[in-house]
Amino acid sequence: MAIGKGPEVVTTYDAKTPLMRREEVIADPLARLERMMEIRHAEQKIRELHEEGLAWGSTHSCDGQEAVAVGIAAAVAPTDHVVGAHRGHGLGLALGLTPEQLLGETLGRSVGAVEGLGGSPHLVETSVGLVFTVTLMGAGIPIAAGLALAAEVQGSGRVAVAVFGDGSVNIGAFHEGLNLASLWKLPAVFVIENNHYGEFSRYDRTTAVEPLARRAEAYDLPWELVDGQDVDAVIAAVGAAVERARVGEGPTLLELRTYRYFGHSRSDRAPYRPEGELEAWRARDPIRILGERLEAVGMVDADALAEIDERCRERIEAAAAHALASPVADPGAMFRHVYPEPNR
Amino acid sequence: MAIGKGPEVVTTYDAKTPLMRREEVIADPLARLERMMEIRHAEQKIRELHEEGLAWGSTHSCDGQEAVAVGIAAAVAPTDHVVGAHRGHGLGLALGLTPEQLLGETLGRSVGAVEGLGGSPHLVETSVGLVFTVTLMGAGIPIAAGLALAAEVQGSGRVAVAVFGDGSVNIGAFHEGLNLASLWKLPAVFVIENNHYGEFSRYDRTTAVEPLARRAEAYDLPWELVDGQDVDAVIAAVGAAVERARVGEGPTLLELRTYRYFGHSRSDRAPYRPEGELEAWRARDPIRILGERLEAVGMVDADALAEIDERCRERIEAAAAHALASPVADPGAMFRHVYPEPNR
Amino acid sequence: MARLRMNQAIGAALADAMAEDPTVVVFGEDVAAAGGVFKTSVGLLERFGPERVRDTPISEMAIVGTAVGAAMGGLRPVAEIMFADFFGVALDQVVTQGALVHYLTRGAVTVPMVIRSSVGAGRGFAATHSRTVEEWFLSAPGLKLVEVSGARTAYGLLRAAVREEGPVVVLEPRALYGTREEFEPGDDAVIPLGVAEVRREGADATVVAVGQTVGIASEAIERLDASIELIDLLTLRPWDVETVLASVARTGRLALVEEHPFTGGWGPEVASRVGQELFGELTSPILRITAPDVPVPFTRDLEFRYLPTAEYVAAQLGRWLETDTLPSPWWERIGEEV
Amino acid sequence: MARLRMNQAIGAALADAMAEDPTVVVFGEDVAAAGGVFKTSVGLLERFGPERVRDTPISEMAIVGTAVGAAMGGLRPVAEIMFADFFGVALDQVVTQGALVHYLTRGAVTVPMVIRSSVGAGRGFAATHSRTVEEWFLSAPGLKLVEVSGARTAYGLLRAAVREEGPVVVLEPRALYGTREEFEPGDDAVIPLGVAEVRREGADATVVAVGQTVGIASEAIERLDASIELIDLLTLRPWDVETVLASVARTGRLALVEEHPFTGGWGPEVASRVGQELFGELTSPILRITAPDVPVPFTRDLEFRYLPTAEYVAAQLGRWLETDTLPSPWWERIGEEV
Ligand SMILES: Cc1ncc(C[n+]2csc(CCOP(=O)(O)OP(=O)(O)O)c2C)c(N)n1
Ligand SMILES: Cc1ncc(C[n+]2csc(CCOP(=O)(O)OP(=O)(O)O)c2C)c(N)n1
Ligand SMILES: [Mg+2]
Ligand SMILES: [Mg+2]
Repeated sequence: MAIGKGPEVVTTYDAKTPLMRREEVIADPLARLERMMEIRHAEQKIRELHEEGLAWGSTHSCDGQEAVAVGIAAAVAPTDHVVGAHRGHGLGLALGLTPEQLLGETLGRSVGAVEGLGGSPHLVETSVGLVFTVTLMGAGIPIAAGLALAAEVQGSGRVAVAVFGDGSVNIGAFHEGLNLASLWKLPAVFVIENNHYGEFSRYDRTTAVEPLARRAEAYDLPWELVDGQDVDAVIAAVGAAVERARVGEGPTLLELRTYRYFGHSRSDRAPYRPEGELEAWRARDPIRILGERLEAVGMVDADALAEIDERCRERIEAAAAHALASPVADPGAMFRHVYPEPNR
Repeated sequence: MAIGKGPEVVTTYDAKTPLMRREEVIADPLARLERMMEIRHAEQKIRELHEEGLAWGSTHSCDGQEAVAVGIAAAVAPTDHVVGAHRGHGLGLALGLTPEQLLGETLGRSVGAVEGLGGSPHLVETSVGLVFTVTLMGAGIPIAAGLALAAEVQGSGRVAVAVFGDGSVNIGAFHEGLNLASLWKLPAVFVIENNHYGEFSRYDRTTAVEPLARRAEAYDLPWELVDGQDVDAVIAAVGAAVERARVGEGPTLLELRTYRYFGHSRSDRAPYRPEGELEAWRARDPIRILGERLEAVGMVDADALAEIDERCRERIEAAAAHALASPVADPGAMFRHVYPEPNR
Repeated sequence: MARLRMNQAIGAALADAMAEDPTVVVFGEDVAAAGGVFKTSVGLLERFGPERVRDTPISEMAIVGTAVGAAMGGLRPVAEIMFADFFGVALDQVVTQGALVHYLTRGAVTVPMVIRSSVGAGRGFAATHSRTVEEWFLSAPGLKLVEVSGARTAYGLLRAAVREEGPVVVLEPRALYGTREEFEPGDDAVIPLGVAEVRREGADATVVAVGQTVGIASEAIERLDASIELIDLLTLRPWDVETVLASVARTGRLALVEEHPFTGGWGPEVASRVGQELFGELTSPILRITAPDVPVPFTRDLEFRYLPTAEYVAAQLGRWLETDTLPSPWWERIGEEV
Repeated sequence: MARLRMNQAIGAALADAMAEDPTVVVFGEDVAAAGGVFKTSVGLLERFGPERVRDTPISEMAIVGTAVGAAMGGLRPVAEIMFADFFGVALDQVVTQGALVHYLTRGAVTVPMVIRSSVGAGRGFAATHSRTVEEWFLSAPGLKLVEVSGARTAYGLLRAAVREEGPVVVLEPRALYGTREEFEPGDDAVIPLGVAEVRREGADATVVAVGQTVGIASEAIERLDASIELIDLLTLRPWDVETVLASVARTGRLALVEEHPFTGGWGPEVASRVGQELFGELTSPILRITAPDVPVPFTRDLEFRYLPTAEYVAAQLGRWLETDTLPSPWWERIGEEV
């Protein structure tokens, strides 16, 4: 296997490895709720760090889209391979990345997921299958096809999952990758995270089909339109697609409808939103939906919710403090890993 | 307008300009039959020239596909813009290119369509709207969208037509170009010339949808599957699509089913064909279909057919002889037209 | 006189070009309603309307291909590729289609298109959004390539590019979008392609720079007690061989300040040519001050170590002038005092 | 000893690599059932089966992207891009994705992929199918780039490329596919990347060539009555600076024979570096014998005027050695006797 271990991570407040974090999310609805809250706090903190001038560079927050990230993480095995995209904080944390790895990367510290050399979009943690995040739109789709090809040739039983935005369905790589994956019946799942906007353009102004996932028919693939605010719906749909892939029935194209609460990136105040749209979506907040569901079956009450939320807040604060106190990589780091060591 | 006149052509045996040749094809079924025969003879002659070592380089023959070329030429106005592809001998002659221009280009003589500097795939004749031939698969599709954009912004009433093969529906440019053209409702027609093979691969082994034109639905476009061996069916379908484009109803994706009788290029003996396939298609020869139709209504008889055929043979022989007797461009030619002259 | 940020100057150039010529159209990702992610086309949609100012899907191949076709059809499209790294998915339409149409139609069809794109490091966009990639275009017959170095040259070169009959790629250092320069927009501000600008005169050495390194080199020169001529190349294809040769013939020394990594880019091109033409006439080896051969690192300290800073450029120039030998680049001295 | 055509040697290298390592897979357009349009993979499908040898659709982006992913997942894909010009639609996957994965995962993920592609003029494929485009890859951190020059080097370098842990682009001059060379395939024939080969020794001048110009230069040198050292660079990134510098330090003269047009390509890179390192030690200016800065013309006479021929190379080298000044290229003497 070409994929080795990720960098060793020094954790402060708890010793949970990415894999342990992932297993919780797979096993436990409460852990999923907690992870969604953790993501929300992380995004909030990252905004603050930028406002305070402590973080720099481009960053893309996913507040509002937590159920997509956590649902995928719960439905996919840690041994499967996931290729993410630029708006990946939530997916990273959901898959198991530690808050230090995320905050550290955002702050450009060597404690970050990729030593601060990649920046906020470049989150990787191979121990839980987050093998790459791709920042050119759609480019991860054929890469996921290739990961699926490897799984198929090796008979590893792995599934490859590509997660990308609604804006990424009009790029050549989407077309070429889906056609190839379908022809070769590869064990892959393609997930459109439709948060309604690609930068400042609503998806229906840039894509000549509705829903987006209907494009699957052009590649003779099954598809499904899914409520991306309901983590259980996400788990069901992604889980079914993963299962199909695993048993050799080939790829599926899923469209998870969700919404981003903030702008495309830091500087964007989202003036292009129609009035009331944000409020309507906030009314379907994924954390609230799951929280109420768990309350209804008696798994949590208001106090417990507040407690979990506070724990997440503290965890993120601690991670940020830890990252801020951590060193920046030395200049020599930029020369390391440009080329791998020869193996024979 | 940025598109000027093509190079002056010295004709030998008759003084027909490309535009006159085109007008015949538009007006007269007999002229269409004759043009199809001319194309067949041209391809035959080009093969001979290669066998005799008089021609060099890559070349792609379209025997069997004549009804597609001539049908498009008849349905599209000479003022419309057509972007062809590498297998363009038939389309070129059908649109009005003279046999000297084709043979000259194939033989690399300065009498060729582009002075012998482009070679057999690069046929251009702006006086009849053949504005470019694109040799990277699918690259002509967004270019045609651009031509259509120009028509729309200028209000010129022109339509842009891209013609490309079945193998060219899996490349990114197809996807991006069709989506954009649909969104902008551009006056364009996209024609898949499905001759069953992209190089040595049958289309159903490389494309995960059937028929190919169904991909139109992924772009919310109308589509039609057409008998490409019946020139009248081609005219009807292309004509309707051109009309839709011209009145502002946007693009159409057409799939014309046809077959190439010879290999992909010179060296290909087409061992990949299933037994009997070629014979089955030869039984639906487009020249025979039209010939019989015109015979049935009394427009020609066997003698007349033989006469037309002989006339075409002679015309092609004369054009080849003329081209062979013509000079090769001087070395200075490769420096000309790399950059245009400044205009202000 | 106007004091404009570079992104405003670009917007002004686009507006003036559109006002001058009704065939000029502008399109790209979020260039219309939002005025561009770098605010380089603010107000164009309102002023010139949705026929001429258009948002596109995220489809770089279609963006450039549509520009090629629109230009063939008689428009003068100015299309935007948001980050030049994205040409990796659309290069074909620039160099293999657009740039060859005039040649392959023997002059019958022209492609007066402009593709603008942002380049370079210094803004925390990390490895995949920070390269300059001029080498993708430098060798392309039929294409012209310019790189602007501030508000004034951005305005002047863009106006000239729109008036060209053939395709032009305009690279804009994104780190400069927010920087201001004073100049008078209008026809007199048009800067012809192919002509370099001598930014300051000097007798002891010639420094050639491009894009954001022009400002960096200028600052570096100011720190030095030497008479140095600074040339802003502006056009990379075809570059102004005459101006550079004339200067170096006089000064006897040539240094290049490049944002590109040491291997490739415009630097070797200029160094190789000058070395050939002025063989035996140079008093010291040609100095290339460049970025190292690594992907652009994200974290701020490292990104500004990666980029040649004024301080570093001054130090390298100083050592070179003093010794007439090549100082080693900083990355060969990691661990030592820099 | 085997006497193989270059395309057969490539097929043999692929077969030996696949036999050696079960993770090697091969895919591309018509590489499986048909054995490749240039017959470089004949028999692989029959021998290794449809899991490991696959035909793809015409989808260059997917071909390279799938190779990137497959390599990340533990295979060693060898993908084919039929003509290097087609990288214009897939460059992103090579230089911005594949080449950066190892860096951006801090070594956690490797991309041991090989992308083979045919390059160059001389076969009548005309403007859009005849370039060498090495400049698209030369500057890409994380990537290695080789260009083979015949059957033996094609075999040896391809075997080495497959064993690399990182991505390698292998360029194959298509004009050489049918040419034969005698050599013994097998492990001993593997040629390490990064090492140039001295093809003949000489004292008066060093000639560096790449790809099909190696043979052309060799033939030219035979026509001359001078002691000329000929180096086949083989690897373009990273190129073998030491071997070239050692040779030129001895001979005092450097000429490059390039298929690429004068502007760009590997030539300026080598010329610039040697000029820097051996400043003051050269007895004549560095000669670059190249193609002109135009698209590749189709008609045979012009295509072989475009390409440097042995005759032309000999004439240029001869003039240069005689006068120690640069002879002008043929295109500056059109009209005069050449
Ligand atoms: C090929 C390419 N084109 C353009 C961009 C610039 N860009 C970065 S994010 C983005 C919007 C993506 O929208 P979407 O896919 O919906 O993802 P979201 O940001 O909504 O998560 C764009 C256009 C890019 N990174 N890659
Ligand atoms: C982007 C690209 N990839 C590959 C090729 C090589 N190539 C030339 S023709 C051809 C087959 C095209 O098939 P199709 O589109 O069906 O056209 P046909 O040859 O059948 O007319 C291929 C793969 C190319 N020219 N461009
Ligand atoms: Mg989105
Ligand atoms: Mg076909």
